[in-house]
Amino acid sequence: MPDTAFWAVCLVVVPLFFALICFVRSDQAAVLGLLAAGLNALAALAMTVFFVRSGPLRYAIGGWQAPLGINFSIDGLSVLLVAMTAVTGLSVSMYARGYFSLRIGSAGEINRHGHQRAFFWPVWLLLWGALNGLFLSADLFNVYVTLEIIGLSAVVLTALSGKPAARLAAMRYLLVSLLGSCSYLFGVALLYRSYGILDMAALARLISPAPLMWASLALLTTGLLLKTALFPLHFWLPPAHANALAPVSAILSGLVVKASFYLMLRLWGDIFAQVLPFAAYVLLGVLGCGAVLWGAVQALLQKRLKMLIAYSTVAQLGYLFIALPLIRLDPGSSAWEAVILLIMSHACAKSAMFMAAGSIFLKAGHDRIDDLAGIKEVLPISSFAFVLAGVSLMGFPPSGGFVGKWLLLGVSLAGGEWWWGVMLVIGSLLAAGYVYRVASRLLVFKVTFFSRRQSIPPVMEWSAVLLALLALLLGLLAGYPLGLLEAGSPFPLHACREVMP
Amino acid sequence: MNTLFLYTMSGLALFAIGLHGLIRSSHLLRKILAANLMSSGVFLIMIVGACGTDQVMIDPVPHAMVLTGIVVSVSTTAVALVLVCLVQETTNRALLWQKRKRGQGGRTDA
Amino acid sequence: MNWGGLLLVMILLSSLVPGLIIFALPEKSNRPRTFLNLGGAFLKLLLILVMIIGIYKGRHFAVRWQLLPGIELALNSDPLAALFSTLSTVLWLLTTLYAVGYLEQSPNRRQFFGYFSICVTVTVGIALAGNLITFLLFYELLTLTTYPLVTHRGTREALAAGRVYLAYTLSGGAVLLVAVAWLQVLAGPVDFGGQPVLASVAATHELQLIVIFFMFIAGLGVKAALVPLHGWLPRAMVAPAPVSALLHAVAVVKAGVFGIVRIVHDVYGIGFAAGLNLLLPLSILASVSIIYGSLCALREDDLKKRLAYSTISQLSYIVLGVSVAGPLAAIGGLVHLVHQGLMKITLFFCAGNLAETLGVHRISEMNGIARRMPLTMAAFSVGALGMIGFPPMAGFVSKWYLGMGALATGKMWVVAILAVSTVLNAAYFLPILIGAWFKPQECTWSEQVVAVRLETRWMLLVPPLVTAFLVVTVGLLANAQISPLAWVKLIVGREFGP
Amino acid sequence: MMDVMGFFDIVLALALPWLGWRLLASSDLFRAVVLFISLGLLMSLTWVRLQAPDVALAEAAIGAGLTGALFLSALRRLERLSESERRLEHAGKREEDETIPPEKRRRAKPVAYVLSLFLLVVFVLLLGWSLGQTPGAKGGLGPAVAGQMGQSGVQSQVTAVLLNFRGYDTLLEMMVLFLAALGVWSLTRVRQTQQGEVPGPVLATLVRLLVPLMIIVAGYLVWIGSSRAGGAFQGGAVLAAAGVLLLLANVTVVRQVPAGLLRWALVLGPLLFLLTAVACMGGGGNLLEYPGQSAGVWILFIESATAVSIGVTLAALYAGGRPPAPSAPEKDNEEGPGSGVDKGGKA
Amino acid sequence: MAFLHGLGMVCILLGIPFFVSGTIGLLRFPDIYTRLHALTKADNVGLGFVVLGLALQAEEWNTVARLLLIWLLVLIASSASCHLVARAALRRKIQPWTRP
Repeated sequence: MPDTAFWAVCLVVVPLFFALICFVRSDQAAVLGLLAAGLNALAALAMTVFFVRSGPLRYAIGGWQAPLGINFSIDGLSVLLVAMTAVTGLSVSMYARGYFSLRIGSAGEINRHGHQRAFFWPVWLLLWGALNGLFLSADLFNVYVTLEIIGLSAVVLTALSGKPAARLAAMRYLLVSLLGSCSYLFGVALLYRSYGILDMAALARLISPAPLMWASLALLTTGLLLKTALFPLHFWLPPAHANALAPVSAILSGLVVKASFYLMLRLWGDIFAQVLPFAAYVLLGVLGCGAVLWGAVQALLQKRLKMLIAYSTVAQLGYLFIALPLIRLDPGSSAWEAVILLIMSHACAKSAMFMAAGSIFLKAGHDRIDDLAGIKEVLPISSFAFVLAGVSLMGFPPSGGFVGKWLLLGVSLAGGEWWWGVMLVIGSLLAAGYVYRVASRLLVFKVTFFSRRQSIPPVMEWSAVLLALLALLLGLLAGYPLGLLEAGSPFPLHACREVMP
Repeated sequence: MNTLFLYTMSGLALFAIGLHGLIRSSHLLRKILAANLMSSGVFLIMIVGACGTDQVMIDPVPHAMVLTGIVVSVSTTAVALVLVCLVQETTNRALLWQKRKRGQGGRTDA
Repeated sequence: MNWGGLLLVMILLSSLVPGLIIFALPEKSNRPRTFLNLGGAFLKLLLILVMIIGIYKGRHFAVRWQLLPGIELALNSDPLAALFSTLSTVLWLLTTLYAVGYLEQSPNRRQFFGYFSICVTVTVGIALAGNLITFLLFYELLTLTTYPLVTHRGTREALAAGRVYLAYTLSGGAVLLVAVAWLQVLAGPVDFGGQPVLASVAATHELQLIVIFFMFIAGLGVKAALVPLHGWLPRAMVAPAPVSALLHAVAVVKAGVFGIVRIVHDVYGIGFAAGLNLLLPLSILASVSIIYGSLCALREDDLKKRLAYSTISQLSYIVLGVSVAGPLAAIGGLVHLVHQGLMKITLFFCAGNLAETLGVHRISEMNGIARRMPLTMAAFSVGALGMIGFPPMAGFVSKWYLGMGALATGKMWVVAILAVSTVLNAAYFLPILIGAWFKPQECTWSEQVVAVRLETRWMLLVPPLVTAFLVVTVGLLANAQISPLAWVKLIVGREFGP
Repeated sequence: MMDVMGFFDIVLALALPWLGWRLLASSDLFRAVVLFISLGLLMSLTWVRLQAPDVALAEAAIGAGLTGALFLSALRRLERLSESERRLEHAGKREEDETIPPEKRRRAKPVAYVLSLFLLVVFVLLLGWSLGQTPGAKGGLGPAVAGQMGQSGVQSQVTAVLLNFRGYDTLLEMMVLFLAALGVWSLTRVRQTQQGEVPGPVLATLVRLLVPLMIIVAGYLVWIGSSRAGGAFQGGAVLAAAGVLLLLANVTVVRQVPAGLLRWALVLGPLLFLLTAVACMGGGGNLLEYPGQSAGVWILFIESATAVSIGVTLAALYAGGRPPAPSAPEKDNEEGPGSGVDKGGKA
Repeated sequence: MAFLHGLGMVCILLGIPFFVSGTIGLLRFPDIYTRLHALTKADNVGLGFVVLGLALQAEEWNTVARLLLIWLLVLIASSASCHLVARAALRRKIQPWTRP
């Protein structure tokens, strides 16, 4: 009886099952991990195919209907994000397999990287299962537990690299995630206390302005903003993403940060949309602008490549928050599609960039930007992947980033609030600044001698290039994924065609 | 001023004290203690919300949520404590933002 | 699949595919790389000829690809597109030949030729763009692909020039992006082929359209090197000669001017633009850049920098021609687009020859050089005289039509500008010629190329001679059936109606 | 009678925040941990007063007991580290943990301190007022749960919610526990403690006496869970307490537990829970939809498996690292010099 | 039945002074050993009385059995922990208090 629901359940059960098996049979962890990644990608593909045919669906776990039991609500948004996680996850897994096999091969490192590989796979699969669970679940408390798994596994993965800096960053990340989860739980508690239900859809119908509702919304939002590292609360993200192992940074920047933003979209775009005043969205938009400026300026100043990319994540997240007031400005408009496109293309591009940076780090032995001159001679494919991912981050045509920014620009100009659009354009100019700062070092400069002789396995370079190419193709093929979005989206998108003439 | 409202207020007070402690205290161990305090406060508010006014009709769902919450907080605390020991051992700095005593700057990007 | 659409896509692919293959080939495989380049160029020339014949017969080729309901990529072959794509293809063929000769032993040619062919694809893409958003897409890609060419040498000044180039072109691109998005919000997706659509929406958004127009001019002006935004062009001369020849004489700068022509002719329409009296400030801006360009050229001693400043002033002829609302001036402007391309590329080829064979960069060193390299200097003289506007050369034809157009619309000051600029052209070109031909050799040159029979490698000599010959023939056979002038009359005829 | 209980509630409700404040304000860390344990016990008393026996049991066993034990062992490790640190520095006075003089700490960010305090107070007052306003939501999902109790296969409402109505939450929560064990094992390895530390006669007899009793009590708690207060977590917590006792007494049998068996014990609970959840789908039902009337049997089976796993996991968390490698004591690889492939930039 | 209830209440009330004396001993005594001595002795006896009182008031027999089990466990636990604390104190070489 395989239908959308069956595959949705597979998407949650398969990673968790393989995580357990990987822990027990830790010597074949890599093989099992890749097998799980493949199965997961297949399940995501199958779910998308069935979803296109049968449309949105609510699946009651344990057979108990919405208010009592926990439901999966499978709609366009969740299917797209699950597909994004599957694609990015598959390529990061292939990269990780090459990354750990390379480092185990080098003498003297046997036990440290054997240990890292043995524990990377189970934790990463748990994270993946929780991500899929979060995108599919429609129950606020269930989402709390998945957020907790994501946060804790992200911390463990960050601390896996064993360097003192990574451990300190992991400590800070754990404290922030503790604070975030606690305030989120407090928000859920207050909502339950005043409305007595936990299901998102039912809640959306019951929401009415009340002092307790405002307090719970404030708590939920603070918790999620802490986890999404929006501008004033972003201090923990750069050290954590920069000091982690390369595949881990790709996962953190590409996927983990998106999970809590997805929840922000659900809360602000769907459940609390009718109740929230427009000023609240403007506040988030302004914070987004702050993030774009601060992230880009910091990225321009960074000495280390991975710190630069981490600060670029802070900036790119700013774009997503700038889109929130645009969604509110014109609910039916294509701003909703643009945000999803930006999320997907940023996930692919940022993971590809971190993977390329990881290969460069391994080859050069360091990642000081000024001394990476001419590495294209030694690592042509990874440098090309880095530049290709940079193109999508900068929002150059024909990348997904460009189409997303183009749509947001259109909505902001149509709605008369042109400053959001101008902010986007300034942001992409700054992004061009820091990407070209690195690209000019990578591609153009004279060759300097690089000490590492070991050759980078091709799987590592090609997975980065393929992901970067996907980020570009997202622009050209934007029609297909976004077509999915209309099924069961909170706003009647087909109505939006007329709005955007 | 029935007792339920009093318990809610003490839960809220616990949350506030925990939050203040988490932000202000400088020793990592103390921060984790504060985090536990915060979650206890939240659990208290949840359970008080559960028992209805007529003492008979008890809503079990918050109880289940609190049970899950307790187990989750014990697991995060365990990982946090191990991390504290590691941070103290490697960078000899139990205080997160304080420079190391012996001159060598506690650079975060070692 | 309509065959016309396939033709257009084939035209684009004919240089994109060789470019990608070149990236894949190893560095040392020179012979297959040259074969790929020249083969691609000939194929593209053939396809362009097929297209021209088609257009001549009145057929219309078009292809559309829908990205999103609001965004559609479209290519279509209207006469203006054919004009610019023919020019770029012909000159790309010659410049490839020249580049193969010029970069004989230099390092990483794979990267150079890869980006070179992708860059031409993008230029032809700009020419064939069917609507505003496709034009924007290719316009921004141009920045991306030309950056590695400008900074090809990897030296410190190359990087500094690259940074300046990026700063200008990226901010220009950003302004253009906002303008296009704003226009799309007001008037929906704008197609080039059909009737200018803005007249219908003008009543309500008068002021906004004016602001959008000047944002367009600012965005496109960067690449068209209008005066305040021209800073990057002289610095970009640090690039190797083929790059300055093709890109900074033909592809990149013409893309900007071509954009302005599109905006004035197809998006706003001449009548509507004149109605909003937008054309006067544009013509003033063009005149200022003509004069300023020529004055700066006077002061420059470095040959390539002088040619760069002369390009800045020559480009503004085209903008001037377009902004003078008469049909004759439009013919003058458009035909100058082709003629200036031919003449300027000849000059750059010769400058490259001098630099490559004798290491001569400064004009002061060029006294008596004609004895040593007579053919190159002959080509250079033809180009220079054409620039000044001597009768038999192409330059004369376009200046003649510009003058007549100005007279027809009674704009006397435009005629004065043309006269003054002709004098200034003479002022900065003639001393070079006189010095080269009649003055004795003063300083010794370092013989870098040991040439047996000819004065330098044949690959460096043939392209300038061919282009010089083209300059003369285009001038002489201006009224012939197949000359660029006739083609421009066809375009302007359709533009201004019977 | 009621006012005595009312008076007791008031004392309890005031004691909690006061203890919390004393805990954070105390200068000595050891005193803070002890206060934390007593706060945990008071909390379990509060749960009893609020008719939440399940939560009271869990709080006493896990919240106060195990978390307290974790803090104490972490404190001991920190003391040992700072002691070795001190020996290196041969600092004279026993180093208070708050070495930086208080006024330096306070001066650090006075403005931010006042601002954060002010924000906090405002937020708390606002929240307190709003909490006071809205009455409880008429029993929330309580009536819905009571209505469905018939098909839930168990009598105790909390166990029904935990393992049937919202069984998916508990499955994920088991994953959280498993993840914590994974995290602790991935971060450190248990120190090779001195083998010969004799536990002393009293502790040895205590352990021999109490551990079997604890295992029986754990079994009883898991069994009674279906009808009255109890269940997998509480049973697992008691098992964990037995495990902690064994670790404390450094009983040799704990050292010889083969690593493979330990890993399987950790994985047993979540794996069986997951497999039963999927098995339910086999019979045409949804995930975790127990077929027919056999819900009670399935729940008991899952509860016993998870109880064992929870016990082993919590004990492993207390041990604070993956088991020492039985073979030659290889170097502690965290600090292995290694060729520094992934050392940070040599900035 | 009321008589048993009354007797139970009396026993519980008898237990309270023991707890109070144990606490006073904890606060007043000079060093760790004397405090341990006071605490374990007094509290155990106090708890004995409280358990006895509750047992008298209990309705069925198994609650009585459970109460006795609780009392037995607390006895074992407090004496063992008192021993361990004292041993740890000795190991840290804390000298017992001698009259000055």
